[in-house]
Amino acid sequence: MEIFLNGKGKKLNDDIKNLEQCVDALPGNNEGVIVELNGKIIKYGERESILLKDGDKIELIQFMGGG
Amino acid sequence: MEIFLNGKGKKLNDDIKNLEQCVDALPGNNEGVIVELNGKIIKYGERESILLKDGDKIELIQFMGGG
Amino acid sequence: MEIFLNGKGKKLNDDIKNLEQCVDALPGNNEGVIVELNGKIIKYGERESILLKDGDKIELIQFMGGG
Amino acid sequence: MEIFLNGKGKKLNDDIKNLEQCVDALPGNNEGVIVELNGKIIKYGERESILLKDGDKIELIQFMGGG
Amino acid sequence: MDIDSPFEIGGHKLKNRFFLGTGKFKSKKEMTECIRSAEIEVVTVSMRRVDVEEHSENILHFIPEETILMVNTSGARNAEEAVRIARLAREAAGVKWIKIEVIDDSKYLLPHNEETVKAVRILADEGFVVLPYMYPDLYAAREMEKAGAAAIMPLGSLIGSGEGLKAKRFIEILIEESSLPIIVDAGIGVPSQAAEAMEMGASAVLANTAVALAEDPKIATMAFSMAVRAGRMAYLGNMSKALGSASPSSPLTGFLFEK
Amino acid sequence: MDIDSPFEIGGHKLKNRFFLGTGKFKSKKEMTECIRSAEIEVVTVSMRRVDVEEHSENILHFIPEETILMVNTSGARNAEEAVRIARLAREAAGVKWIKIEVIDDSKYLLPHNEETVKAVRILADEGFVVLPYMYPDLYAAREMEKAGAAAIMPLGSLIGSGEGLKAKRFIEILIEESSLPIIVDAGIGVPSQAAEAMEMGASAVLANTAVALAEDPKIATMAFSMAVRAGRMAYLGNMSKALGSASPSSPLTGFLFEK
Amino acid sequence: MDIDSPFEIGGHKLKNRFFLGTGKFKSKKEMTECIRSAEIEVVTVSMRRVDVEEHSENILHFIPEETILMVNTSGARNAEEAVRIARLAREAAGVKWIKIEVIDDSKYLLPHNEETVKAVRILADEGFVVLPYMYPDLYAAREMEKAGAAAIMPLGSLIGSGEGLKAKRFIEILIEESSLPIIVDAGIGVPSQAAEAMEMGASAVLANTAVALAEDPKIATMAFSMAVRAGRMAYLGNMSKALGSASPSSPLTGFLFEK
Amino acid sequence: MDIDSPFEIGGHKLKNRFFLGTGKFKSKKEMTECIRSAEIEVVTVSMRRVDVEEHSENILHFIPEETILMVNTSGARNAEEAVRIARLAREAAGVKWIKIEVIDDSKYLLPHNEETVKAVRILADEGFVVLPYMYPDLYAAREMEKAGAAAIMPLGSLIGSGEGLKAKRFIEILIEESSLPIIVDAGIGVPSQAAEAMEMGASAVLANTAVALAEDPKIATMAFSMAVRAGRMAYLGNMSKALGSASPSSPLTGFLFEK
Repeated sequence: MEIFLNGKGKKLNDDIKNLEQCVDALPGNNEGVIVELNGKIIKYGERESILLKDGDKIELIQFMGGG
Repeated sequence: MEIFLNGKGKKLNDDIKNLEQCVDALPGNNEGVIVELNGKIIKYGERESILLKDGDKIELIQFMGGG
Repeated sequence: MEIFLNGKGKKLNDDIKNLEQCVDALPGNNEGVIVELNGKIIKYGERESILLKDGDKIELIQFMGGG
Repeated sequence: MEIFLNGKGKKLNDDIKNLEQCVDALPGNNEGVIVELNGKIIKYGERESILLKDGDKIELIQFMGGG
Repeated sequence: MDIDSPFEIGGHKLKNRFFLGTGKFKSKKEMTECIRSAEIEVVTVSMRRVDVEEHSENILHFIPEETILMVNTSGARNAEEAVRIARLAREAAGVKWIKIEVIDDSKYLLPHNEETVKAVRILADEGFVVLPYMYPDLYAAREMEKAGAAAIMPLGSLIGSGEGLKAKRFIEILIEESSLPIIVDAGIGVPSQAAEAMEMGASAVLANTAVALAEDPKIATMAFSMAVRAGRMAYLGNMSKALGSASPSSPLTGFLFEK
Repeated sequence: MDIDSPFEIGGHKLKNRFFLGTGKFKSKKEMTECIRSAEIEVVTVSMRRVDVEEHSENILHFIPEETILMVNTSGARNAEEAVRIARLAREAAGVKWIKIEVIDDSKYLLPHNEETVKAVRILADEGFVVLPYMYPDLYAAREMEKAGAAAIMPLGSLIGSGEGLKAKRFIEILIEESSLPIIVDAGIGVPSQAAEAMEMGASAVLANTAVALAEDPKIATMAFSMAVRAGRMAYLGNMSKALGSASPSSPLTGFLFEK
Repeated sequence: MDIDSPFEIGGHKLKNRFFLGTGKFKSKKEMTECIRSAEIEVVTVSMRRVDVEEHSENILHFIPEETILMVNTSGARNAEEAVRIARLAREAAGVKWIKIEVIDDSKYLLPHNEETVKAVRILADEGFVVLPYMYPDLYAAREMEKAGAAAIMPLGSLIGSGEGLKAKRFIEILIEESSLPIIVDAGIGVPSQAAEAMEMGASAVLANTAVALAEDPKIATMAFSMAVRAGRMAYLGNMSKALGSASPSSPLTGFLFEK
Repeated sequence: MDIDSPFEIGGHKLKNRFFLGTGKFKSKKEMTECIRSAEIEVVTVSMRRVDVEEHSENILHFIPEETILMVNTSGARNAEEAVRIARLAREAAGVKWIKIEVIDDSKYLLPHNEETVKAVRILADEGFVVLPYMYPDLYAAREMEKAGAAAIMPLGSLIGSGEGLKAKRFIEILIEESSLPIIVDAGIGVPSQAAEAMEMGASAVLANTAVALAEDPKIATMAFSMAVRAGRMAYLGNMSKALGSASPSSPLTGFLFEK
């Protein structure tokens, strides 16, 4: 399956089915990250229940320093 | 007949029928004055042909110094 | 005897003979006051031993608030 | 003969005897130049009559742009 | 370098970069003399209700025919009123140049950019040459431009205050970013302030109060005209760069009395 | 109001209140053109050792005869050296006007008031018309006056810095307190600064670096001359009073669209 | 006079009138120390895309729990984007305080008032505590207030410029006219500028660059906190009145050596 | 970086860089509270003729014993009078610290540098710790140093005017060039001005009028103390560099909503 992650195309392994798996598979600590799927904010608790499909647009957002 | 001239009620003499007569009857030199009748700008040439009626609102405007 | 005290002429009582008596005779608390006699600073301890004479110029100076 | 010209030592040809000859011998147009000899200003008309001697200090000064 | 290179507004090539307001003059005759003696090319006038009890001369008779008449919409509190004034001016005297001035604040008399943009759009569409008086906000300046403004007139400081270029940093940005002529209007109290505006690259300066209330308005007009011209020359010649450190104007080296 | 009322220094009535320094010009011809085109009445020149290896034209030939020549004592580090330069100038070309400039600080090039006063005293006694370049200190200005100065020339800011009137508050005091003409010298980088000095009541302004290093010195000279004149007019007409609050230039009352 | 009288935003009583931005710090630990040592009550953070190739710590772990988190909408070019960021922040961490920052100009980074007002309206309706970063325009400030802003944050000068209060005259007007707290944000480079903003009557000051890039950010935070407090005291005590003329602090009359 | 690093004058290590004048206070008790609450280390007092008709308390009883007493020579019009006052102060109370203040101008109350230098020389020779109040002239500062001054006290602006650092450009030069501590004295009306002086690198600031005439002098003293400390920190941390151009404090790249 191929999705768009933060604007770039990305091939997912076949064992990644839902949003939670997708986020967990990323390197780095993804705690505190918020997810937009196709422009819609996804609540933390709903990630597991959302199955991904080809062409999905995922945005992963986090807090950072700013003025 | 009673009209409103520049915001104030004013009784007109009976011989004043149209807009031109009304303007000419004012003291002072009214050359260069432009007329609004009930919110509508009246062209100079049309003043004579416009008959006044009770309650008409006339605004007389002129140029003056400004920055 | 007549002296000049802070620029003004002043008659002294006959029982005032020395500088200390002169200072003590003034109204107000004269603690912290320094004395110039004829342009010369007088040490505190010497006041008693200095006899006054007619026409002496005495300046009494004190500290006050200033910036 | 060796003199100091504007702070630097300089050997003069033997045919240079007086101040006027010395100034004329310089390259460049020396019109408008004023001369100090050993710290004393020399009037224009006196240059010819002043004979140079070994060790004389000559300053040649001119006007230039300034604010 | 052509120090007299004109700038163009509404198809007119303007040489005199000092615009004059006509308010507050002690006499109309004095005003005329100011315009004539300094060869002012653009003047502003405003409109008001006739005082029906009293004779009042038509100010237009005192403005030389070749002078461009720019009518301001002074008194308007929103776009609609500004548009109405502009149309009255056109009907009354064929006026084409409008200075849009929309003020809805009776204390500081600040221009209302948003309403001003609306009026610019309507009047530019109707064929007016529109010059909005504005608060120097970059985004608003962009809107004015898109709406069809012929030039923009940011305030230097509060109207009539004589405080000069309190908004200097922000007018600089307008000058750099806008492709329209920038005419600094309001707050200019003395010639040096007008020169400073021109040195920054403004296309022109407008003043009124400082001239009309001067002891001798004719001399004041000349003073502003000259200062504007001086500032323009400095701008064209890139003179505005402070060094910030000392540098001798006379040669200090090789001098007379070295020890 | 006579905007051309001259001021007097050393028996000369001067109309042009912009004085020009002659240092740093790219060519002497250009300098001449500046003087001629703006009808400059007073110029400064300095003196230095001849470069004995090289031909150098006499700058005096490039200064119109009717122009007053003021020789500065640039390079002098004390009164004695300044006096020596003045005497050389007199011998060389009959110079009467001396700008005393004593600097003993190679970084900020600030004038040394105490030494300057001494030189003023000596040279005024010898019949020179003496104009001291000075740091704007009220007491020093009084000394200059007592010593026989014909005018005083306080710095606006550091020489050649173009920073304008950093000493403004203190020059104002000199203008108010001194009976001598005040000529602001040094630090004037753009015409608006020159106008500002004149608006304060200075009698004249001198510039050099800002003109000589301008892209077009002739235009720069004209710009300064006009700005100085504009500032003078403003001063004569008492124009310099900022109100600090908004005040309409168009009538706001009795207007059109009352609700 | 209660120099510690708090001001209220969004139901919180705030005592510390210095707000700190968290961008550009060399380390998160340093940032935490700054917040703790100066007892900062409000900090700003921003949001961005995760860098999927690299581990990055969650900045929220470095902000003390009692500190109010205000998320700015930095990066937004219009109201819609600002709203989207605000909602993300709420979902991600329950954030309630939003600093609306809409910038559509990559050179001067000026805030876009019109888009900002739109975002204020939407987010205030959704229950956010909304603090718009804005260009100091009186009419826009009124709109912000009507739209439900909890405070307004005018710029002092360009973001990150350190130029201080270039918009001073216009911020003064906001302070006088608006009933909302005014928090000066952007351009504050040194403590004296922060003190000056408070002396004018601002309710608080926000800085970031000047602290984060200081040699020692902890000391810089303390310096700003103290200066803000000092300026506040001066405001409360009506200290800001320059006399403009000399007046002795020591008695000069009746003194010692009269002649 | 040690933000509490003391500076030394006359063998004393001083930590508190805010000096307080004692004139014009409504009550002596209030003055004492100001000194105590802000832990002021140096205060100035002056001297005057006793009023022989009236009781007057000795001000020294209201100054904490550990506070350094600096007597100013206010009222002196020349060096001789200043010396006389200093000697009286020593005899009266063993005073060692003298602020030399020689003023011979009753309108602007400007210090007379030349007379001041003379007094410095005499009193330094007699073992006093001498701090001359002076007009900020580089050459005079050098003379003060040679004459034995322990520190120099240039004016920020006219005494009691509250105009702040009108002489800023010239005080900067003193700070850069002098090896003595620089204490800015006179004209400081609000805390931001005191902070600004310290940011430039002044060693300390003295104020009097602004404190004594404040609605609440105790709060004013605290405000100045904090502002002075804040400015000191900024100086030590090299914070005073304006960039002059916009620079984002939040990251603008790689952000959310790229198109």
